[in-house]
Amino acid sequence: METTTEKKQKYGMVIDLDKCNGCGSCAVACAIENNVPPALEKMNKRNGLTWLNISTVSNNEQFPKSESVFVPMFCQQCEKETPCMTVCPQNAVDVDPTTGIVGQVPQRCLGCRYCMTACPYHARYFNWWDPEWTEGMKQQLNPDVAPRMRGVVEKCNFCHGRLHAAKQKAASQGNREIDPADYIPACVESCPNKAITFGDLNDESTLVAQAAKHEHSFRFLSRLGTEPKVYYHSKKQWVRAMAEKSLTRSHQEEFHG
Amino acid sequence: MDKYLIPRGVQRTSFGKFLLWIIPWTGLLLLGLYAIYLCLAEGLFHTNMDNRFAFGIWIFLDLTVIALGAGAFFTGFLLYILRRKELKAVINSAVVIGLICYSGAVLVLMVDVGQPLRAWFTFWHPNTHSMLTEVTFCLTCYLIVLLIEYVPIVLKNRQLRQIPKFLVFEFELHKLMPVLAGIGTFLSFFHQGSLGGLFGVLRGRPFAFREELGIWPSTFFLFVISAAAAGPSFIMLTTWLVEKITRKQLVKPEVYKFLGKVSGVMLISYVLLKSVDTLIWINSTSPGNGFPAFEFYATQSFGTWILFTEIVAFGLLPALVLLSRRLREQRKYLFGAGFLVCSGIMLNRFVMTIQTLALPTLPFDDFLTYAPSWEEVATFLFVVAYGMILYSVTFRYATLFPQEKELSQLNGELSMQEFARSGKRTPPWQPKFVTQLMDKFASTKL
Amino acid sequence: MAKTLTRRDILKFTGGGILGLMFSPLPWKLLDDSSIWTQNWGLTPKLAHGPIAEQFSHCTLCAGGCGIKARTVSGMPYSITGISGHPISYGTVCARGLAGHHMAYHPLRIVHPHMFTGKGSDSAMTAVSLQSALDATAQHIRETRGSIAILDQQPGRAISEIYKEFLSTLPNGIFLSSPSNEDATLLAIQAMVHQQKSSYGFDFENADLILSFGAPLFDYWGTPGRMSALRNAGTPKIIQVDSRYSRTAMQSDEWIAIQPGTEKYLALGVAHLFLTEKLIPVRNLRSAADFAAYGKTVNEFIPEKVSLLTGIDSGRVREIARTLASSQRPIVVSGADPGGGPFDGETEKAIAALNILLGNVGTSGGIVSRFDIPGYKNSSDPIRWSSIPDHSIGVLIVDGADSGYALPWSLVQRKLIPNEGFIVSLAPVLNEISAHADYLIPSPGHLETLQDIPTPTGFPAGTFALSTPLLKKQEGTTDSVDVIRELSVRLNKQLEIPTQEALLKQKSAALFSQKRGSLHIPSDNSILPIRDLSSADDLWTKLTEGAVWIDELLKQTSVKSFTIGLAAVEVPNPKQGTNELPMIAYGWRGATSTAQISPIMSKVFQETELRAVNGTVSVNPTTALQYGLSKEEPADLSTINGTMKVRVKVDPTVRPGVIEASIAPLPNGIETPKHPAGNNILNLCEVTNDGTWRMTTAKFLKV
Amino acid sequence: MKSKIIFITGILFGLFIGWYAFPFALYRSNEQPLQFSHFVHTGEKGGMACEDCHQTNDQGRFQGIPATAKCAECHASPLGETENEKRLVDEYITPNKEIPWLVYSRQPDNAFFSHAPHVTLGEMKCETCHGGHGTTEVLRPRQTNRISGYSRDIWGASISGISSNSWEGMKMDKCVRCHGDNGRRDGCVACHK
Repeated sequence: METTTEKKQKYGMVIDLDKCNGCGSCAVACAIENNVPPALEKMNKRNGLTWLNISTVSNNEQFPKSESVFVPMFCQQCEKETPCMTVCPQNAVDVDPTTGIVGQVPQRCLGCRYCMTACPYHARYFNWWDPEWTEGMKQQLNPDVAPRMRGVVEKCNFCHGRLHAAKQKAASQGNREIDPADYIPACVESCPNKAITFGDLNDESTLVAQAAKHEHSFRFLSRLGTEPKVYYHSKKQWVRAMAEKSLTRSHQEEFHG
Repeated sequence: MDKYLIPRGVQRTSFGKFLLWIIPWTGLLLLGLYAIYLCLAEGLFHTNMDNRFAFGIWIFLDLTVIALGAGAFFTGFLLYILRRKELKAVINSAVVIGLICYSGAVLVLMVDVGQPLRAWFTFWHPNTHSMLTEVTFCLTCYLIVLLIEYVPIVLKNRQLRQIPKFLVFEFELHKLMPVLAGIGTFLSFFHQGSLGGLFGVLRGRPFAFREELGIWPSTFFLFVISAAAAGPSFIMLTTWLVEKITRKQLVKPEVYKFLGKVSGVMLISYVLLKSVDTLIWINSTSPGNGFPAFEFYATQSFGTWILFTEIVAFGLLPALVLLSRRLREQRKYLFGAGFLVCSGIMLNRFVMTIQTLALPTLPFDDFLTYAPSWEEVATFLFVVAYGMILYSVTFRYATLFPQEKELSQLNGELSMQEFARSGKRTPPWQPKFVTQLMDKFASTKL
Repeated sequence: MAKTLTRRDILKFTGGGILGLMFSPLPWKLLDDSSIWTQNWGLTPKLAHGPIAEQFSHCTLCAGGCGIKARTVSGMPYSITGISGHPISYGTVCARGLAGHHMAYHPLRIVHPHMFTGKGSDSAMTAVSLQSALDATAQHIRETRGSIAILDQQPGRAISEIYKEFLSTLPNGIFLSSPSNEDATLLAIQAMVHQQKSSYGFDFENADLILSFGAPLFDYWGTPGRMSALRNAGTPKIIQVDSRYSRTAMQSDEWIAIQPGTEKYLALGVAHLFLTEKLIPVRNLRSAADFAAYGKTVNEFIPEKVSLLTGIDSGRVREIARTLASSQRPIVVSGADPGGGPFDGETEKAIAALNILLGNVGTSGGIVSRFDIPGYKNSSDPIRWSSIPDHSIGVLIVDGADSGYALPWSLVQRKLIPNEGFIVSLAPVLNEISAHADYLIPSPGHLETLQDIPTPTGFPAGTFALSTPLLKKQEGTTDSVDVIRELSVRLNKQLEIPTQEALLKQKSAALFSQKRGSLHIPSDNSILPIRDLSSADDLWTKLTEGAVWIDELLKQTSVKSFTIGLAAVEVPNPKQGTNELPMIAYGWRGATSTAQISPIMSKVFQETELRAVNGTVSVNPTTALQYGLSKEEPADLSTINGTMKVRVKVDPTVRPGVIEASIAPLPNGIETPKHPAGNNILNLCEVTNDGTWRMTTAKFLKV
Repeated sequence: MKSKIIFITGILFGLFIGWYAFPFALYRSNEQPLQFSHFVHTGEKGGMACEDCHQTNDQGRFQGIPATAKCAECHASPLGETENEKRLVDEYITPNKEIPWLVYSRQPDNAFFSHAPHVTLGEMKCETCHGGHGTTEVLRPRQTNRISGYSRDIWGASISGISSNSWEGMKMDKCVRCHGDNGRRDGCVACHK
């Protein structure tokens, strides 16, 4: 299998915050696609398992000028000096050289959680509990994604199981390149407002590559120099300003929690 | 009833009293064991850590304990490598404390990780770029070194010495000591440093991130030096504490002064470097990442006072005290300063771990708070109890402070004939060659 | 050579043995295997191996009836997505639908008939035989001399007709359905239209302006996909009159924040401007038989007064009126939040009347009439709970479907004969209503049985589709239609009730005979005219394979005669000096606490605080300050229906002096499924005589 | 002298345990539900190729062991008079039940392996990984590792785990080596799901 012919992809996303109305379809689709277990009673925003977390961010104006946007936050697939990868003591995290996807191998992970402290996006989740499903729901797990065990870290990997499927479909037809239509992450697929664009950032022709270049597109904490591959987009000036703010409001003035 | 085990020529309390002292610690030990069981068997939801506060009190205290345990390697270094004889008086105690600190830390880490059964994978598939890998390797190796260093102390026990083979073994080990000290120093240098590097490399945590000097972030070196400063102080304090508890004089005053001086010298250099580092961070590193440093101190709970306390109150102040001969002479200043140094280390490790995690990174993050669960506290208390017991037992049955005998004699705690008996090195039942060996041993230059 | 083995020898031997083992694979193999064991130990479930396939069906979790595509592993669905190009749902499924396949295995799923002793949260369940459950029910129907009601959660289905047929054989059988918010406007208009002959829908696709009075257009209104598609298309322009910063308000082109409960005044105010400023052709007004009375009613609502009542600047009111009048094809929609329930009758009329004034009834781009669906007795007569006398129902049978709308228990309760009301639930899971039942005869759950999907609310053309089962029907569950047959037999009624499949086959046959409309085939996303089909069976197979039938559009004829029936509207003077605040109960269609949702929805309610769980109230910072509330500690919220501990959320988007209370499912963990009839905001809501519960006032008690 | 002998015997005993006895303790033997001869089908008698029964579907998913329906294509009624074929028809084909085969080469859930890229793109022969399995006369019992639950074939027949045969052992290092030799640069997730 010579690889020289193989093109290097750089998968990325652009999320149009103006189109997101926080319906939650992406979060649910993500959990189902990736066999993320449902919450136990004691789980909450801080210790729960969601590969795709959504925060409500307010413009802190007074009623009726007050507005808010929903900001979906998940693994931003950092390209350079990927913080979580460099710190993992036993190579459970790596950046796939052919896709740019930051992979996490829970079966290798020892659960030291160093990567979680390293991630500025809080996009990594630890299995504080043993996963639980009802007997019936266990039969309904996605066969393309391995369920994780207690005590390991997991995170978004752009629905890598779907990339596997797309790859083997292409391969069986004798192609090395997948059909982009075959590889669409669950969140993108499920968004009713088509707020998320996904694709290869290296390929200038793709919508995502163009959207990423738009003047209203931005990335969170891009100044850390880790080159995240998830872009956000908003016409609203205050939203872009918020994204640029270096640090949070002190918690007197913070409302959503 | 355990007289025959207690070293000759020293006073120990009655076995009953000793038991009374041990029992409460044992209770604590059992409580800790239960907490550990819960965390291992049922999962880490027993802790109050969460996805944002992924490190908690365990990591913080591990870092502290390991810094305080640094006394072992640093004293060893001074004694065996730089040949500072006066430290012979505390080296044994230092080793035991080191052993306790390190074994305790490793134990807590094993509870802290989600899959302890897979912890050894780090040796099988190490990621050489990770500071944690460095830490894991050095910690494990150094723990082994400490164990080896601990053996002769045990073997010094009066009964064990009866077995000739042990005696030979112990003697051989003693010749090994400088080598071990060397290895220990080398290993400690790296893991103390890597522990600092652990946070210095966190590009995603601008509060902790530091520029690199060579291949390591500046915190690497700061941790080494601060540990070297805290170690002696901690030995000083513990020894003094043991003296208070046992109501005995265990080491000569100059030992304390020397320890104090060493601590002072290391500390002042630390304070200088730390200040330089902080200035660089405030003026270049942090703003370079787009985070004006002052914003980190915006929240009430972690204001700039914390920075001041760390550098001035717990750094500069004790350093000056320890460096001034006049103040060093006076015990209250000496130990006061020692106490400040240890608190300083503790605060510094707290800032690196807890504060780093409490601070938000995303523009819409909240400032986080965290309080450990009882299981977390109990697990750490387990280490404390275990340390107390191990130290007490070793103190009772082995010679932790070689000067004790002589001093107790000077202080007239022993009757003449007791001293005479203890002075006689060859009991009638002792084989001839043992005596020769021991003479040889006494004459060997260390 | 000594014959005896000494201890020493044994040591030697063992030593040698160990050395030998060291030079064998044993230690390394054991290490390898044990490490493998730690990597996939038994505490995590094993994945299924088997052929992967795709199946098409339709969602029954609410009246939307979206088309769904399921991926299955050896026949078991493991993921649900939309069907691209689907003419009803436009490839979209809501969050709840995405997790629909879990519902059959919900922790609170019940698969055998049960009897409940004791009511509410302290009721005990005992399994009983189907026979005894049916006998008991029949017995009660006889005893209460047939004063029986059936609460149909999704009216308009084939089973609904069976229900009605069955009820008609009983002296006083009452057909009920949970109040739907979405067709409120249509029902109001149907009531106004003279000699109405057909059902109506909204022709949003050809409209250029929607003035929505609190309709959750972008929060799964109608079919979620339809509204999203419009949103992405950018037309029509949407003005949202909403007392909350709802999902729709957030996404609409213009949000007009209005004081809760004053919507009708705005509507009347706009009408007033239509007349006084001659913004509309007079003939439109004249088309109303009672225009004189109506004119008098609106007369007093001058913009200034409206502004005073609604808190909307009078200039803004004028703007709205002018924008409406000046746009080509405007539609005015009401039908507020599914949690808060419909507006009161007056408000509905006032809002619906605007459409009549704008003359858009029976015109494309407005409110369009549509063909009746072949085979269905089209009787979409509005069910007004107010028309049913209190304490009149002896036996209540609650259909098992999910309405998707909230229904306060107190509303049901006041219609029951006190202490004698006998309730039978056909719900597949233990939900808010079934938790009050005496008997539970579980019907097959979502995707477990064949179901028909009637036209979703407000759709401009009639549609028909089937929900083909993707899951094996579980032992012990009984189709509702079979329950009714059994009952009619026990009550020896002469009724010919077919099986579910036969019933639906009839419908499909009727559809085929009409030769009208066309099919959408999901597998290749193609459109196939009915007349091209070879046989009725052919149609049936296609339908069972997930095809959906869409009717032709009816040639519109503008309707020209109405009776608005809006006599004088009096304005109550606001209560002075009470610390009571208006409480807006809000929900999300499909997840309004009366329904159960998949445990995986915790990703929306619990692990992300995207939607507030039941028992969460949001207040403006100023309000919080005023009442000493903070998001840290809970508060006691009290209405005339009782008091409940609530989580307080401080949110600047909430109107000062107003409480927003979430009607979502109760917080639950998969390992501890709670009895649904617990503390529930919905039960705090004050139900008025006309069967609505929008206007509740509540106050915080000092904690 | 004597003690030396004892020591040596100790060593020999240890070696015996580790090399010979250990595998018997480690693996549990499970008989296949039905006997099947690949040889009869693939030999000149049957003349079939592997892919006649083991196919990938349109999605490129390898179907693994064929479903009973596949067998029924030829064996709707017995062709010969062997006991096994009779059982096949009576117990599985007629009642249309699937045969609960025990898979020799089943990988764990966290491993992703697809035949398509290896066979179609990589042009690898079945024998490279499955050896002579296609020509075996009988189905040997599957040996299940008591600790890991894996089939013995994953580690390889020889307990030492060392073998020159490309088809012996299906552990990760083997995949990694082959990928490396073919100049592939993959991340973990390329083969882990």
